[in-house]
Amino acid sequence: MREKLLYALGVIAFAILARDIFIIAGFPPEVAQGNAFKIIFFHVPSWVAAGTALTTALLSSILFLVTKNFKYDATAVAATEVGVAFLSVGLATGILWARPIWGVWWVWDARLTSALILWLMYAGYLMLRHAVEEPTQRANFAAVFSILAFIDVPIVYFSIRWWRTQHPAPVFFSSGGSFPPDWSAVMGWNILAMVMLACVLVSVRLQQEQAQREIDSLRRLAHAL
Amino acid sequence: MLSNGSLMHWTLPVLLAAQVSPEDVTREIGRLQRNFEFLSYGFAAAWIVLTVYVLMMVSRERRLKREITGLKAMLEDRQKR
Amino acid sequence: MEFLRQVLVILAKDVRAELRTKEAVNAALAFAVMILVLFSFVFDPDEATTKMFAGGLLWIVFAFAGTLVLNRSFAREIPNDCLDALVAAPIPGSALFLGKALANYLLVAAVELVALPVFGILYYVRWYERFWQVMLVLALGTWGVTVIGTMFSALTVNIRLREVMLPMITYPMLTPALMGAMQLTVDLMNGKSIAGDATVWLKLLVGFDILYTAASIILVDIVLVG
Amino acid sequence: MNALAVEGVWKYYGDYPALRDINLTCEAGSCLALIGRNGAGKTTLLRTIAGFSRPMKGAIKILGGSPRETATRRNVGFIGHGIAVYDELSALENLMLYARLYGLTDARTKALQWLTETGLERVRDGLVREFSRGMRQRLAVARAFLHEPSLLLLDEPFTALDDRAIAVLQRLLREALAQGRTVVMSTHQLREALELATHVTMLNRGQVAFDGPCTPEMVADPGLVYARYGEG
Repeated sequence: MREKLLYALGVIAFAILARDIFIIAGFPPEVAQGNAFKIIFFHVPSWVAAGTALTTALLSSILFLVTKNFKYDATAVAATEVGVAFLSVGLATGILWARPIWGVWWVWDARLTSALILWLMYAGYLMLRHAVEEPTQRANFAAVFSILAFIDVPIVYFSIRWWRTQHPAPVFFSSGGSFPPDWSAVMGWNILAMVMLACVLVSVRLQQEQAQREIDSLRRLAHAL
Repeated sequence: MLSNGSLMHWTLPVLLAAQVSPEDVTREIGRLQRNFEFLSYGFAAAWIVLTVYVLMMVSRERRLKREITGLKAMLEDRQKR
Repeated sequence: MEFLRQVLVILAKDVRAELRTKEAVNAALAFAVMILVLFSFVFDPDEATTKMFAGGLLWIVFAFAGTLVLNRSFAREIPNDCLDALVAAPIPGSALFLGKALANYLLVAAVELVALPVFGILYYVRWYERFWQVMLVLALGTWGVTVIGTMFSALTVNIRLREVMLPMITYPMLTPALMGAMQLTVDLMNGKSIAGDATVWLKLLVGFDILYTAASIILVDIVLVG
Repeated sequence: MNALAVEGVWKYYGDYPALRDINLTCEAGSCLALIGRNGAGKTTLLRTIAGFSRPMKGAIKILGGSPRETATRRNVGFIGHGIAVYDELSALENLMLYARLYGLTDARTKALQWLTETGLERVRDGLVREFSRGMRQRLAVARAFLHEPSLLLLDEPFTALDDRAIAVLQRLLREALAQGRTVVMSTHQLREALELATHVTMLNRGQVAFDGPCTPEMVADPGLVYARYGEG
């Protein structure tokens, strides 16, 4: 029952995203940047989803350390993995936006660079988990790493901003693109759909994590017999 | 966020200074269509990344199910003996 | 007082054990010099532009060489199960951590102090002009590297592929500290002293060091005992 | 007050319970032999008592205090599978290191005294790296006894030791027991252990399968407990 509900929610989220593609394509090009500007409709929601997922990961890591309940450890790994997936979406869309607008695939601006470092850091989290065998140790280490990584997020962001203001950087455009009010509604829908999708993915991943733990205990049982 | 605009800064002044000829307009339209191309790339990228992740999940789901059934069968087998 | 004494006991033990074999220090030093030589083929040390990023290069060398020392830090405790005995001893985990971090700090700093003149000679950099400011940046940046590195050395000590994992998780988290240290070093080696806008980097380094020292001291017991 | 009280301790590795509801008590001056097959949870239990990891449920009281308290740890000695001394340091340096960690005031005297006790005084300045296996093990024994703990935890003390080290260890354990200190050891070498033991506890799949005083019957036939309770 619960699984069906989850899948239904996932399908709804995908449906909203798919419907919005056509609505977005129908919008007139943005005055300054043309159609490429509309990548924002996927870019921003994926960042919101990634941010939500990674904050969830931090909170569940702390909760794990406080309660030692493995439910929270599973939530932390599920949320981090989904967060990394959405970070990847954000990076990919960012790159594809930068190409027509800035003329290069990658710009070392504050947001893109800190996003990349964030991605590397949380990819490190997943690798660390992968390398630790013993479940209790793995959960403890991962939680500690998650906390240390989250502390770094604002520091990374601000330091890169300072760095770029002192260095020759690609030309920055100070004025924002124009954003008609009827676009905001679509943006809202897309954010909602992405976050919903993230939640569904986290729950599915959570179930898998539980299945993995069941497998581990079955293995140990088989080993003990 | 991608709210940074924009070509306003230089495209329009350039167009004005050049007394916008029809060729310029066609070129500009071409440019915007090119951007349309990148819009579709952007959407495609987002979908591809998500789809790949979902596919990874599905394959993991299958592997887990297979392992669980395998282990359970093995345990039953051992307990019978 | 008691805490300080325990920190010093651990510190003395680690430094003494390392100096008996000099495994990590020698490896780190050789590695540092080798990278400096190799990079001289990439960037012509003669050119003025090289001066613009020589400071950055220096920190890359320090971070890479430092990892070799840090890798050994907790790995040294593994062969005879010494970590168990240290965890069982009546000292707080934070004393153990600080002792080890300080020992690593001394060892990494020693490697750096040898590598620095070599760097100056090979790249024609007059690093000694603002000697004390360079030392300050070196001290702060190195502490950032060691405090994160020691923590992650404890995290990765028992796992597969330890040598690969440690740098992979250390460097991304270190980026702010390394950026600050690089920026300040580049400035200092181009004859500018730390003033005006550059102080923000000094503040960043100090903040980073304090924040991560505090976080590590709070969290290290979880890593050591579980 | 009991020297050691284990109260309903559970320990999980992931979902797998390595220890299930363990209850044990040890009076001061008694020697508990912990027996059981590989994977029965002996090492896990000893490590949990020693404070290397925390139990998930239940509590452990050593002389009334929890294992992670500093005061408690000062009173516990542990010998595990490894010798827990540094190859790069000399025998004397190793012992002085631990003496200082345990906050002993006369570190050097204490270290020298225990080097004599274990017959290592002649090689006190030799690096452990150059020691023979037996010498290393005697040093490990000296390391564990150095701070005169009132509770000694030994994980398989007799399996890896050579004859001389076993003789030293047995003498020291007898002395310790005579002084009213408590010993808990896990063991495969039943005969050596049962000669010292006053109590025997058998673990089976993380549960206590047998718990009782050590009888002359058991010493005469070390396989007895296994035969009677082992496969239950």
